[in-house]
Amino acid sequence: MNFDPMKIPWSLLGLFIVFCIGMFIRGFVPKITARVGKRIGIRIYQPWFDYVKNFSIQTSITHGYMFYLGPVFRLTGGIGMVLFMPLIHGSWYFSNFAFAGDMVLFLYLMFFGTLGMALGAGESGHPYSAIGVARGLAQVTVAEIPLVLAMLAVAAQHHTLSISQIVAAQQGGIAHWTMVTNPVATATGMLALLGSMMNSPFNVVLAPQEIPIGPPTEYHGTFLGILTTNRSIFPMAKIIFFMNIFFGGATNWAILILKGWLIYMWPVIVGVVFPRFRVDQSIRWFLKVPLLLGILAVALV
Amino acid sequence: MINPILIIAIALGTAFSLGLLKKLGRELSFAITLIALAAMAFISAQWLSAFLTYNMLGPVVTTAGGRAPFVIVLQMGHMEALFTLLINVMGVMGAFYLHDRLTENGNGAMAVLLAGIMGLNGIILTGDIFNLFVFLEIASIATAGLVLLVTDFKSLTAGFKYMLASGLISGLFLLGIIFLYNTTGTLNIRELLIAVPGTIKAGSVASFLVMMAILLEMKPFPANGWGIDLYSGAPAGVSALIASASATAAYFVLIKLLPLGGTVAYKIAAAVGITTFVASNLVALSQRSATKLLGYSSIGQMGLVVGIYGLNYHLGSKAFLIIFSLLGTHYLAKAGLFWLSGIVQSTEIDKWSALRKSPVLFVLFGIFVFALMGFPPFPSFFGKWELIMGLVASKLYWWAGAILLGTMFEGIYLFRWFSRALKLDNQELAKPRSTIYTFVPPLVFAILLFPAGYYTSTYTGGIGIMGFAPLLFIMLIGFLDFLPAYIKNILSIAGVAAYSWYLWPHVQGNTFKIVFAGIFMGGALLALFAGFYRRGKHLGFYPTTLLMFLGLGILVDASNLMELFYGWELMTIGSYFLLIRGERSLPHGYSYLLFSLGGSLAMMFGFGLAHASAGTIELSALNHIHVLPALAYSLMLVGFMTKTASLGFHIWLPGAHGEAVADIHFMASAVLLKAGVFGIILVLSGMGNSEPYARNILLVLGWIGALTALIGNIGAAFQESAKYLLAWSSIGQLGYIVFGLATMTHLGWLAAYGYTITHFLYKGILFLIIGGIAFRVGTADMYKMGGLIKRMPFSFLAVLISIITLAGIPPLVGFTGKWIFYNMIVSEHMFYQGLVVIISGIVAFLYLFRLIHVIFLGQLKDKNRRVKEVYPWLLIPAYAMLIGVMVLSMFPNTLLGPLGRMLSTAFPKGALHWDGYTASTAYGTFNMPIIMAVIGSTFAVVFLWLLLANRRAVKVKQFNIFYSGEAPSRPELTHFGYNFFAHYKKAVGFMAVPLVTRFWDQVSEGLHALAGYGRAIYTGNAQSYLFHIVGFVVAIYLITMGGLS
Amino acid sequence: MTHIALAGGALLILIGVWGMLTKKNIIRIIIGFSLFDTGLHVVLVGLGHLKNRTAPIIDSDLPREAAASRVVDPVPQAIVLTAIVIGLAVTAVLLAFALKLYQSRKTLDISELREGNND
Amino acid sequence: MVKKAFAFTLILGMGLLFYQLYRQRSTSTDLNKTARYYVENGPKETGSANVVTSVVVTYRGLDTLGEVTILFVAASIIGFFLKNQRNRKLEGAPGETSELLHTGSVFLVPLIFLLGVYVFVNGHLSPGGGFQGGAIIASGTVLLFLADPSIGAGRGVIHVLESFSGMLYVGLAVAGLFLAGGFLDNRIMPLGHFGTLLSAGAIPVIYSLIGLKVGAELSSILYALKDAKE
Repeated sequence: MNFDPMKIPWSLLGLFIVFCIGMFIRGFVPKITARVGKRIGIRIYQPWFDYVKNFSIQTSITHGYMFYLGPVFRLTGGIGMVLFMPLIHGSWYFSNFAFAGDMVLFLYLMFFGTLGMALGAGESGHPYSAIGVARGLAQVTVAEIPLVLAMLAVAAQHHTLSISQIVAAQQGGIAHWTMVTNPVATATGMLALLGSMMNSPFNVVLAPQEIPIGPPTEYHGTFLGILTTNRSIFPMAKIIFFMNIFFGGATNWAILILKGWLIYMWPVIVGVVFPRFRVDQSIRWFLKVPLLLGILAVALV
Repeated sequence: MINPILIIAIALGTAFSLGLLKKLGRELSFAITLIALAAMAFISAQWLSAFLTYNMLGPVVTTAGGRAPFVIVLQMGHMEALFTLLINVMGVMGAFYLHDRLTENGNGAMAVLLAGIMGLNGIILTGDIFNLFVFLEIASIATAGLVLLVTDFKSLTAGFKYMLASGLISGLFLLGIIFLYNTTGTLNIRELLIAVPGTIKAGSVASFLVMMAILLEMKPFPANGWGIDLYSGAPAGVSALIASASATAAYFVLIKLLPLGGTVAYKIAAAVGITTFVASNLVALSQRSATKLLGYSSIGQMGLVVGIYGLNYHLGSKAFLIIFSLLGTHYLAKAGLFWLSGIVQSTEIDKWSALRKSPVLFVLFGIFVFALMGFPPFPSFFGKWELIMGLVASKLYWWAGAILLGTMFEGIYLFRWFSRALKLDNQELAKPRSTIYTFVPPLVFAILLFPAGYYTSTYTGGIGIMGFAPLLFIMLIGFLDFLPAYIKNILSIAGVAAYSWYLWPHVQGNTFKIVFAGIFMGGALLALFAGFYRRGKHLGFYPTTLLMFLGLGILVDASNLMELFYGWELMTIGSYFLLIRGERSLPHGYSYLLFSLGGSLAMMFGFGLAHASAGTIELSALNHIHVLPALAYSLMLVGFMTKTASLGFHIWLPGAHGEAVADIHFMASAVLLKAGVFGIILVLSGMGNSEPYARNILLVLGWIGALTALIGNIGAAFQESAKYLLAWSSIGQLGYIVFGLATMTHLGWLAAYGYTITHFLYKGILFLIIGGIAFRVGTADMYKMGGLIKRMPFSFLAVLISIITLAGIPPLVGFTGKWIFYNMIVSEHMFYQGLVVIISGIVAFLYLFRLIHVIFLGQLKDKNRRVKEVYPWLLIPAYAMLIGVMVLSMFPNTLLGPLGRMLSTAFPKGALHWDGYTASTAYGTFNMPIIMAVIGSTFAVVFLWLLLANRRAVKVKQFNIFYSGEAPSRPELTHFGYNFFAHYKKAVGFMAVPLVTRFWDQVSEGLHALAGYGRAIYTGNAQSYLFHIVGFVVAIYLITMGGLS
Repeated sequence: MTHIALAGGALLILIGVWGMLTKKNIIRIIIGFSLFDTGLHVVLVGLGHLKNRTAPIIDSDLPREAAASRVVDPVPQAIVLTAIVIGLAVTAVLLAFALKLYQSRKTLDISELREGNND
Repeated sequence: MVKKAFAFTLILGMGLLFYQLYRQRSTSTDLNKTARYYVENGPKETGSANVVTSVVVTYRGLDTLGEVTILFVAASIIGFFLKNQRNRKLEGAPGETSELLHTGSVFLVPLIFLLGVYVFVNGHLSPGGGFQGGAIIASGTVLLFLADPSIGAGRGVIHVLESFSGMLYVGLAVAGLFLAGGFLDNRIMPLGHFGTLLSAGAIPVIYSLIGLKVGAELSSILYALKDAKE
């Protein structure tokens, strides 16, 4: 498959839609958690206001060129993930650049932004950013285990690593979804998702209470604007990925939004129910049930 | 031709006349003694040269004008000429060395020496068994006399024990002789040998006694306590004589008389010899006295040649070549070591570090030790090779195994000694005193080892002139060591370039060889270029570096197994000296050498099986071995895996590499480890994966690779030192490669090759830069750095790109490797091993982030505020490799295309399909230029956006951070770097428990305990030694002859 | 004669070895060695003896022609001569050692005449 | 006790070995071919009436040269080994010796020396020879020492004799290479009339040299041991 310049505007459109969905969810979810906690919570459109505010702030400081580049890396990673993800099944317009890569690309591109961000924050010299990164990395090494196993199981099941082809293989009703055809892999994958969505019990990485400052504080204004852009895109990319490989993908935007929202709610719900783990606890947890499930998943293929 | 009997006449005439010459002064007497010995040597030499020039039979010289067998005859043949030459040369050198002692003790002492050497000549020349007994007695009594050149209690007891023991032994000998005469009616050895089958019945006790006596003269285990005490108690120069001249003569007696005992004698000699070799080397393990070690080693070596003689019928025409090469090496090296022990004047091996104060002597020490251990280019290398080939070809596996085991033991203590001498502090030790008399003999013998090696190789074949010629260049560099480093650097680069020019036509057209030749030679050039950053002389660096690269070159160039092994061993020596240069490298360099040695021995056995199977040592012998194939391939793999530092054999690496400086670290990690990969590829190509045993081996190998990757990466995450971190990381990376190869699939091998090359590049960058930083900052501990991005931006950029590559993050080339792995894992259903490999890849993020963050980011320390950027000499090669990384990232097909084509011949199935820049397998696809373009343009757009929106960004000071309203002032307090992954350690620290290290420690302890038990028999009491001798005779008598009466 | 010589020689050898193996005093050990050596010489000569024969010296009683059937084997006799001298030399050197050892440690006990604990 | 038991076991083992050794010996009642050759050809070839002497000095002359060497080596060793003590010789006053011994020695020593000379000069004719003669001479030396422990005279003579006789011996041996059939060939001199003193070629000369040498070596050993006494 060759590169077609017309892909560019369509991909940008898809990206924008994903961004909007992300912005919406980022307003909606805090609202829900607040309500669960018997609080009123923010307005749903609050993220948009914040967004505008961030880009309007006049003062800006930098600690060095890596500090400057950190957010760029971050956002590039997030956007890249969306750009290589087929959003809508069967649609040439919203299949983006999925032909240039597969699940493996997606998996490793995830780290592109993380790494850049970590480095940028690192240059600020703030110890807490380094602590946060250390925690995140430690946790992700084990959270990836079930994810990788689930992916391998699915890829082996469908005889392909290509996300588009996996989606294609699941068409024709819910009975063809991986969720049904390979429930163990799906369960494994969903447990892995918990580890990367920065919700309780796995959010000690950010630890909003204990570490009230850190990257988002050192990064302010425009930098923060770039980062919040990413926070709307990056989780959505992940969610869409899960949707594509486990839940049959989406044939139109409505389904995408619905499924995306449902998947997004899974870690949120778990997060409000369960208390937070320390990093070493979460590592041990991932090495128990999710690991066993994952091994079962590949063993069953 | 000069009558050989004049050897005896000259010696005796001189000895007797010395009494009259007392008045003329001792110096003159000494000169006369030397002249006499030289004349004796000359006679032997001219006979030997005659034998070598004309293929003639040696004369039988009768005495007394009578005819054989009724008069005593002397025989001068090839062997006799050679052996007497050895003895007489040793006589000259030994006397020269003993100058001070001899002149101090007077003409009597010189006469004793002359008589002793005469006796040894007589032993060799005589054709009469009783005459032989007489000469033996002369030699032994003279030996006891020479021991007394220094009369302290030690030499007194040593001499006394020796006299008692040899008295007892020669009594047995005499008893045997007289009964032999009684049954055969002759004393002429030739007649006796003819008479043996006819007259002497099987199980003749007389011949048994003769045989026991000659075996006991070789100091067999355990009846050899007197021998060990003699070696350690005698003055150094005398021990040298005993070890070289006496032992050589005694060995000749064995050659001459063993046939008297019939076939059983050979069996006994083989068993006794090899047992002695293994046991005395084992016992020596717990020994700390240099002279005792030398004693054990001498006894062991002689045991080995005795054993080989016992087995010589199995070794065919090569038997004597093997014997001569081993005996010759022992002769030269052991004499040299004993001589050195006299110069050092301390028996404590740890005190030998004083020898470093005389670098030339130390070099000699090294030459002797490595020659003894059978490293190239010394004769014993060829001898040991032929020995193992021969034994294995004759299916004498247990014998070969025992010999290798004994060699390993010997290596343990010799290398411990050498390493400690090389590294231990010698500040407070006095410089060893050497005079012209004590200096020349070891020098001559060390130099002789080289032509001896070359000469031996002309008989074994296998190694061409290019195995030796470059060594001359390296020696030249060694002689020029007094020059400043940059001059030697230029010369070395020229040398490597010349060698590469020579190598190119040999590898052209062979992708496999091009890849490795490129890594080895390219690595050499880059490393040497980086070497320009050094000031001063950098003593000893260039010869050893070049030696290592020469070894690697020969490895690639090898057309047969022997060349391969030759290159491998050269590389081992060179790399050992490089790795042990670090400040605290002593234990690590030592364990590196031991693992290498063990690996080499295993490999040699494996090659032996290959040779036995194919009947040739061409590289094709590795294909489809059918003699014990599982063992053969496993041993070879184990051998090569000691260099790739795979799990179980990895414990040497972190320390050895972690203590090395920048350019050495680069060579050791980025280049050297690939030699193991080269070997594994060769072995696996030969093995294939069709046989059931092959599949089992591959399964194990795959798990080793995967677990190595995991353990290596987890280990790296917990290091505080950047260099140790990189070292552990190398272990992990090599684990991927081994895993890839073990899959025996197209994709697996593609990935392995890809990793081999890219690891060279990105790791090369990291080693050079991190090493350079450590050099600038003065420590490799990361938490002591921090914030260096401000001072070293170029370094940061290079490190950033290499860690992105290493981590496999798109769009750089490292991703290609990961992608291939995933495809392979899914298509081959290798989920479990694959999972471990993938997880270790993710674990790599831990240490990579730590590496770059703790060094470059965070807070800049006060003392580093003025630190300079890394030397351009290091940056330039690093950036050169960076360009390589970028090119490969953009166009991975330039690399993977040719590799794929090469692999398709071996693995036609599952190849990577290329469509333009799109690579695809049955499962996945990727198009690197598009990925690069998408990510690149996104990055550019976002960056521009940020620039636009953030024009007014102001650069702020270091401490301008939000810190609970406080202004931090001490960077140490806000730099998070120490014990970075504490939580991770808490959770998975059990993976980093050094179980393997503990295992090897316990092996070592066990061996030492065993050695301790063995040593308990050597009480130092002369009477116990007599017990051992009588017991030895009686025991062997009962075992072998008891049932025959 | 021969039997007695051989048996006696063997006995001397065994006694000598016994002495070397069990006596504490080094002088006694050397005596043991001497006995051992002497036993060897006895065996040597005894082995060369032939019944009812005389010494191999040609004189008026023993014409050359008859010698071969009337003399004993001359070879062991020649050999034993050499062996005796060698034994003498060895014993002399051993005694010299004993002397020196005694001088340096003032003891003749062999178990005390060793350096340190031998390492 | 354990040690003795061990030793006893080993002795038993050796006894067994001897038993077997003896059982395997040749019980022929004839001379073997080597001995026969010596007896039949020795007198003719060497001119020595004493066959043993012809074997010792000629046929197996190299053994004898070696054996002289051993004595020489032993003497040299003991010489330089015990040398250190020489200086202390005078410290302890030599004990008084009996007048009888002293007078007797003056009378006996020359006779003993003479006897020794007789024995080695006649070595080729009668039982005896260089070693025996040398030993007798040495016994004379012992007598001298007993009579006068502090005696130091004659050491020089002994050394000269030691070296000189040795050199001559080797010289004669080498002369055999050029003048006769080989090293140590006694026929460098005319064989003379069988059975007389001046017969057997160089044998009497060599045997005399051996006698002198042995006597000198033994005396020198005795000297060294004597001086080593405290």
